[in-house]
This record gives sequence, structure tokens and C-alpha cells, in this order.
Amino acid sequence: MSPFWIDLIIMLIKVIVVMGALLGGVVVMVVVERRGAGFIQGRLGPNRVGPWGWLQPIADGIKLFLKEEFIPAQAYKPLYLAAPAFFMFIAFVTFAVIPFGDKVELFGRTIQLQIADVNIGILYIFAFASLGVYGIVIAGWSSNNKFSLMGGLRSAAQMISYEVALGLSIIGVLMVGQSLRLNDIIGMQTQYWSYLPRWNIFIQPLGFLIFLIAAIAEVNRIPFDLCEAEQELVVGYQVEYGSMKFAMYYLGEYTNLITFSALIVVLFFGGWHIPWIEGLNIHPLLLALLQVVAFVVKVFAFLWFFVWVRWTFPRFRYDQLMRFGWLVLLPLAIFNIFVTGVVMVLIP
Amino acid sequence: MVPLSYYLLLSAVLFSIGAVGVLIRRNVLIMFMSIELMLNAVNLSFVAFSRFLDSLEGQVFVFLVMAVAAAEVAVGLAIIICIFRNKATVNVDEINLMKG
Amino acid sequence: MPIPLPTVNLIDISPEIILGVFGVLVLLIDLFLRRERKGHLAVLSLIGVVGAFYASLRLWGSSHYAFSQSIVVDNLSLFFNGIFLLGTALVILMSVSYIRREGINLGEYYSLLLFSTLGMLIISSGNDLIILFLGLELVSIPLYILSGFARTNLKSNEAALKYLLLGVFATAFLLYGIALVYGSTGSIKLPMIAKLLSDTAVSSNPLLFIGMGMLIIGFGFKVALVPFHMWTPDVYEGAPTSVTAFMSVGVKAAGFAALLRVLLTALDKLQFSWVSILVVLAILTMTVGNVIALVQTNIKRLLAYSSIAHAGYLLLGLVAGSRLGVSSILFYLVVYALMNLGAFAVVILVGRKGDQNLHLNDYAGLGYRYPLMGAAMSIFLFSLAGIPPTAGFVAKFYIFSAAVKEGFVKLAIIGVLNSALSLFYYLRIMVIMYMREPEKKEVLPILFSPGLVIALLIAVLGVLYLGILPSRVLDLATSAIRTFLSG
Amino acid sequence: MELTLFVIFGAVAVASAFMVIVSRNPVVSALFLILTFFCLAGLYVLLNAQFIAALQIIVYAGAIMVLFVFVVMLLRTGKEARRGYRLIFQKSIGIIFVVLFLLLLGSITLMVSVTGMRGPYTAEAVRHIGNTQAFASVLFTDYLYPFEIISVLLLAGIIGAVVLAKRKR
Repeated sequence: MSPFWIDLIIMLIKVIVVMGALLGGVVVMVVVERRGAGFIQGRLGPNRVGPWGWLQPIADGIKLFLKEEFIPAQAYKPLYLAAPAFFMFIAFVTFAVIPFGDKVELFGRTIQLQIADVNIGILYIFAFASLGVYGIVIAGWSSNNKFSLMGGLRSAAQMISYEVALGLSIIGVLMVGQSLRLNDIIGMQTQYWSYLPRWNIFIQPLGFLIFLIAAIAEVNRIPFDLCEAEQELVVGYQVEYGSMKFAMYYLGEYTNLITFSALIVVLFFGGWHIPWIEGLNIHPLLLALLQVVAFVVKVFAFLWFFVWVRWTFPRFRYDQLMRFGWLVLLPLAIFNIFVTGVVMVLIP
Repeated sequence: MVPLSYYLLLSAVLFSIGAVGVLIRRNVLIMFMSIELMLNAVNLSFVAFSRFLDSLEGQVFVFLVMAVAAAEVAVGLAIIICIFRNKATVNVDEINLMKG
Repeated sequence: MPIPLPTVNLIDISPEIILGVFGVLVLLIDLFLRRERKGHLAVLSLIGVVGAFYASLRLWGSSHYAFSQSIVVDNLSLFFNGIFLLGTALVILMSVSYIRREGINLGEYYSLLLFSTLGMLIISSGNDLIILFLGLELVSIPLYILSGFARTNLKSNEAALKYLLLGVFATAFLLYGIALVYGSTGSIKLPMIAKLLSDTAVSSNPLLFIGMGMLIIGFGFKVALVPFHMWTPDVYEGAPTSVTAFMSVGVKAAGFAALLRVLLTALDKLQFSWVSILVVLAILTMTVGNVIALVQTNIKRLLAYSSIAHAGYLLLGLVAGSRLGVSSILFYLVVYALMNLGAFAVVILVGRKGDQNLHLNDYAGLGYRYPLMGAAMSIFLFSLAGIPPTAGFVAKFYIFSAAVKEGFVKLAIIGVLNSALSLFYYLRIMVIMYMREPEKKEVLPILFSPGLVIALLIAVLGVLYLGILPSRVLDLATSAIRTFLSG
Repeated sequence: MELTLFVIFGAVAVASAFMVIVSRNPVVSALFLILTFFCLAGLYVLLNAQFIAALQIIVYAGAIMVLFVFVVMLLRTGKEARRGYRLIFQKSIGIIFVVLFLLLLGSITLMVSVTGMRGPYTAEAVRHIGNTQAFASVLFTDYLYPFEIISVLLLAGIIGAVVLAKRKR
């Protein structure tokens, strides 16, 4: 076989594995979310299907699958049908540049544990994340329903507002890391200050905080889920969606959540890096496996954090949300860039 | 490598589609979008030239054009909203745009 | 990768910095001022304008490139700075009472005015196509906003929309032109383009000529040359009068500053081809502007067409392309700024809230009721028409003689005939002012605010001074181009 | 390979650009415009301008067009009142445009070689330094002044949008 075909096969395997992992992650998240909600609210949560309720997602899936497919009579059909697929597609594609492990030597080839190593990785993620909003806005508009439209418009305004803070909050990381390539950013974090690993969380605590908050707003979760807001807008842009189309939104939202958790880990928590393991002299393959596991563990820590936040905080009011984004987060992000610049000039 | 003239032809075609859009449409929003299309067609020329001349000036230009376009769109949409508040239309027939 | 930062000398752009700082300062102080006291911001802006003028004076006599040859600091750019700043100062003086009357006295007004002027200063010193493009945009974007500043007035909104749509449309052409020039020469620095054009492979590339044509179309829209003028009357009529005044003078001068740099510095070797285009445009612009102005009844529309015609006269100097031609353009722009702004000041005085009282009949009998104002208006109109003791005559004389000297005799004759034609509509206003009885008897008295009176005085004295003793400014204009055409 | 991609992107770009100007619904126009921008981003990648490609999507598709879609939906303008197109300019200008366009097409087709002066940033050199780094090193040295100007321009745009779109004051 020519190297081209081998590369292609390796690429295909990576894509399939990552897709599978993402879907698996979503399945796990469904249980974690519902059981977690029960835990936090002092009730049981779904515990009938399978041991401790672990088969609940399958039951959910079958239920959604068997529901009736309907299209509202006044809907703008092509867009109405395309919106959920687009939303899910964007959510999956965004993950492509996230490195989930170091390079691995396998059968004499170096394999990067990442689907695509783009030298503008971080910009790639922002480019696709910013497209996600269309899946929501178009759904809201094409459903031809007041609640949907309100939800869609709210989410457009919210996502534009918070994307600014989101983008600015990582400028500090980029200034420190001197690269837009996610692998380089992780590579930078594998170094040490005497014993403390040089993770960006220690260098950019403010940037991390802003990124975390803005990320919650980007994935439209409580306390920033204004576009869904069950009590006011029913569920906003999703009102007219049922069955598999609803499932696609469900899937897309959780995939986004996973992507942003992974991004937080990559940007601020050293990605797949396990501190102090370099001295232990472990077999490279085992090490690579451990690193992947470490990455997954870190990501799930943040996923749990998001669940925790969701079931703990009340929702913002719309004007509070906008004011918070523009008057608090944005100035803070700019301040962070300024301070980072000053420090970098003073301490070369 | 795809020759430069292909890119330039594509750019010229896109530019003229945009220009035609500005000339024949009545809806201000679509006219505005057509203008954006024209600017993008020019950007394509810039990037293509930049590639074939081995210089980065073209890309710098595109970068600045994007910023300018963003400012123009913000102002333009604000004006359109302003008009809509005073008179609920976006059709240039009723706005009487081109009486010269 | 470490990036070696270039050495920058901020003195070279000190006028620009001063204006920019004052623009932001106005915005900040605006927050602490109550609505009735926004007039203070006018004073602050004036200080900024004067400061920038002083900074330009300090730079007078220098001639060098700066910012990696992005800009050129020479007397030509400083002379243009003077024209722009003079115009802006007059407009600010005229605005104070006007925007209070129209209920649009917001701090942003002055700030945007300053930013627009900043764009003009940037154009005047631009030595590369990026700077010229950004300067033009920085001039235009605040003006799109300012033309729509009377938000509750539908006419003003429509003016803003028209100006914006056609402005951006023109920008697209301008950009395409720039792209083609860049692509065929490989550079965007004006002197470098000129140097590269000596290579015949470059200068015979058809894309270059199409690029040049697109550039001329783009600039043609911005300075309102016929047939790219169709937006002018509506925009001039709909925009707040003070903004119209600013546009008619500032944008035109800025557009010509950019055209001078592009055509005479970069594309000098292609003179044979652009001269013929400009000759046609000049004839069309003068004639169409003047002929349509004859039938106008709204004073703002009339002045709009008159300004189109003046752009045509200015083109003559560009067609000549000689030293005399360029210096006469400079002189003409100074004179034009004074007389046109003066005329608009009178229009503001006569006008009423909501931009009423703009019909020519509203001027009936004004010459007797307000003799001084009538006299001032007459002086401006004489000057616009180009009648001897005023500055307009001297300006036209120099520009036409520059054309004749370079062999464009027929063109100059057409120009003179057009001036004669323009006499009709300028004189008609005077006839109405002095010979006709007002239709309605109960006319509200005109309120003379200090700012407007000062602006009128400056304009009248300027027009008379330049009409009688033009040599000082002419000498300055000649020295302004000393390094321009030789280098 | 490259040619195939070019043809695909180019064809989709032209087709969707055409749809932008003929579709009656502004929302559909906006979405087709986004598709066009997307294809252009693809072409930029083919032209070795990855940074510009990312910006194209972030700025145009992610910000400018969201604003468009937002306003279209906010105004709920629906379809154009009447069908049928018309020329809004004088015919003379139309003729100038057509002639210019034909000249342009002709001269591009007849173009034999790139005449301009070559710069130092060959594809090889850019790959070596990295596209973003090379771009930044040009932007922040030779084009520092334009970069500063653009900030004033954006400020003016922000002021304008706020002043015009704000409700009563």
C-alpha cells in the first residue's frame, strides 16, 4: 500500500474513534446530567432502566426515534429541515483540531493523536463555533413561530456578545504560548517552574475565569440559557422540533459542551499532560494511553462542573446578561490582555 | 498549480454578479449584501495576487478591508433600522433612493 | 518569532494624533455634560483643530517619508491639512447653534466631525494605496452617520442610506482598481509604482489600465463627477445643513488630494491615457452640473449642483497636470472652502427648525431686511460665479490659464462658457433677495449666534482678501508643490 | 487535486452568489451569501492564506452575516412587494460597467504572465515561518500605521451604530 492510502486509513480510523468517543461521551453525559440533577436536588433521578439507570439514554433514544416526524404547516421547509443537521454537523466538525494525546510511535510511524493538526487551530475552532449560531437562528426563523423567533434572536445577540469576550480572553494564552497551534500551546504547558507544572491556569487565572463564563454562555446553558428559557419561551428555537430533529439538537448541544470542556483543558490545564510523570520511565505506548485517559478525566471534571452549575444557579434576566457580557467580561478581558502585555515586557 | 487567471476570472465574475445585484434589486438589505459580495470578490483578487507575487501586501489589504466592511455594515444596518422605525419599509422604491 | 518593531517618529503624524485624541476626549467629556451645555464641546473641538493646525505649521518645510514609506510629510500634505482644518473649524463654528435648533446637539456630532477630518489629514499624507483607501473610508464612515444624524427626520435617514449604499459601492470599485494596480505592478507604494511603470512589460499590462479606470470611477463617485453624481443632490438636500457644508468642501478636497497623489505620483507615466478620460469627465461634470442647477428651486439642491460644477473646474487643473495646474487646484480649494461654507452659513441662518425655509422664494426681500447678511451672501455668490473683485475669479483665472498653457484651449473655453452659464442661477438668488417682495409677511426674525457670525466674517474677509491680494496664498501654494512633482 | 477543489469551490461560489441576487427572501439571500464566503475561505486555503481564510469565516460568516440575519429577522420584512427588476442607474453608467467588465474579462484571459515585482514571501518561505507569523511580521512593521488607523475607523463605526440605532434620548 502506498503511504497515501495508509495515511488515509489512519485518518479514517481517527475520525471514527473520535466520533464514537463523542457519541459515547454524550450518552454518558445524559445519565450524568439527569442523575446529577437528582443528586443535587436531593431526589433519585432516573434509576429504573438498567443498573443505576445507566441504560436510560438508550431508552430515551428509542423513544425519540419512535416519535412522529412532523413539520409545521407554515414552516420554511428547506431551512427548517437543514437547521438541526447543520447544528449537529458544526458541533462535530469543531472537535477535529483538538489534540487528545501526544504523538505515538506505532509500527514505525508517528501518529498524531488529533484528527487535523492545523497551524491556526484556535482560529479554526472559533471559526466553526461562530457558525453554530446559524443552526439556532435559522431554526428560530424557519419554524415561523413567535417563541422560536424570539429564542433565535436572543441567542444570536447572546452569542455575538459573548464571542467577543471569549475571543479576547484567550489572547493572553496566545501571547504566552506564541502560537495558534493547539499542540504548541500544550507543549508550552509541559514545562515546569521547579515543581509546579507550567499550566496556563497559573499564568492566566483571569483569562481562564472569563473563558469559563463565556463558554457557558456560548453553549447556551443555565445561567445563560436565555434562548431556551422554558418558562418564558417554552424551549425557544426548539419549540417546533420533535423526534429525531430534536435529538440532533440534543446531540449537538452536548457535543458542544464536550468540545468546550476539551478546549478549556487544552488551553488552561495542560491538555493531555500528566505532571511529574516524565521521571517515571514508563513505556511510551502506556504513557500515551495514560495521557489520553488523563485528558478524558480532565474533560469529564469540567463536564461535571457544567452540570453542577446548571442545577445550582438561577437564570439571568436578558438585560442583565447583555450588560454582564459587555460591561464586565469585555473590559476584564481587555484588562487581562493589557496586564499580560505589561508583564511580558517587564519580565522577558 | 491553478493559474492566476482562473482566480482573477472567478473574482471578476463574482464582482459583476454583485454589481448586477446592486443595480437591479429593490430590497436595501439585498443590495447591501450584493455590495458585500463585491468586496469579497475584490478580496479574492488581492489574495490571489498576493500568492502569485510572493508578497503579503494583498493579505494585509484583505485584513483591513474586512475591518472596514464590518464598520460599514454596522453603520449601514443601524441606518436601515432607523429608517424602518420612521417608515416601515426596506424597499427602495418607497424610499425613493435614486432620484437624481 | 520575534518581530523587530520599526522605529516610529510620532512627530510626523502629530496633527493626526492631536485630532484623534481630541475626538476621543470630546466623547469622554460628553458623558459629564448636560444637554444644554454641549456647546462647550464645540470649543474643545476647535482647540483640537487649532492644535492640529499648529502642529502642521511646525512641520512646514519638511519633506520625508515615514512609517516605512507609508506616509509622506511634505508641504503639499501640510497645505491640504490647512485646507481641511480651515473647513472643519468653520463648520464647527456654524454647527453650534444649528444642531441645537435641530435638536441633534449630541457630543458624538463633534467627535465624528473630528474623526472625519482625521481621515482627511491621513489622505493628504498618504504615500501608499492602503493609507489612501483607509483615509477615504475614515472620511466617509463618520459622514454616513452624520448625514443620518437627524434620526427622526426621514429625509435625513434616506440621505444617509443613499450616501452609504453608493459610497460603499464606490469603495468596491476603488478597491478593485487598487487590486488590479497592485497585481500588475507588484507594489502599493506610490513612488514604487511609478518606478515599476518604467518597465514596459508592466506598463503595457491591460489590467493596469482597467485598474486605473476603476480607480477613477471610485474617486468619481466620492467627489461626485458626472456621471457618478446621482447621489449628490438628494444626499446634500437630506443631510443636516452643517453636514452638507462639511461634505461639499471636505470630501471634495480630500478626494482631490487622493487623486493628485495617485494620478500624478504613481500613474504619472500613464498620463496619456487618463488625461483623455478626465477631459471627458470634466466637460460632462461642468456642463451637467450647471445646466441642472439652473432649474433648481431648493437652495441646498442648487448648491449641490453648483458643487458638482466646481468639481469639474477643479478637474481642469488635474488635466493640466503641471506645477501651475496643481498649485491652482490648491488655491481653488482654499477659495472654494471659504465661499461655499460662507454660502452654507447663510443657508443655515435663513433656515428654520426641521430644515424648513430652504426654498429660493424664502430668500425674497432678505437683502433689505438684513443688509449685512445680504451683502455677505452676494459676495459669496459673486465669488462662486467667478466675478472679478472676489477670490472666485482669481481661482478660476489661474486654473483656466493652467489648462491653456498645457494646450487645453478648447477645454478652457468650455470652462469659461460654463462659468457664464452659472452666472444665471447665482444671480437669480440675488435677484430674489433684492428685487422680490416676500410672500408671507410674518417672518420669524433670524437669530445671529456668535459662532455663525464669526464664521461668516472669516469667510467674507477671506474671499475679499484672496480676491484682492491673492499673491501670499498663491506663493504658499507654489511652495507647497516644490517637492511634489520633482521627486 | 488543487484544480478539482478550485472548480468545486468556484462553481459553488458563483452559483450561490447568483442565488443571492435572485432569491426573493432576504434570509435565503443571506444564507447563500454565507455559502459564498465559505467557498472563498476554501479558495484562500488553496492560495496558502490560512489566516485570512479563518478570518473570512470568523469575521464575515460569524459576525457580519449574523448581524445581517439578525436585522432581517428583526425587521421581518418578508418578501419584496413587487416582482420584476429594474435598473436604478442611468443607462449610461450601465453601459460603462458592461464595457469595463468585458474589457476586464478579455484582458484576464489574454494575460500571459504575472508582470508585477516579486516579493520575498514565496510559498516556501511562508511555510517555513508560518503563515500567521509572516503575516503578523508584515502587518506590525510595514503596515503599523494602517493598523492604528483601522482602530479609529472601528471606533467611529461603533459610535455611529450606537447613535443611530439607539431609541429616544
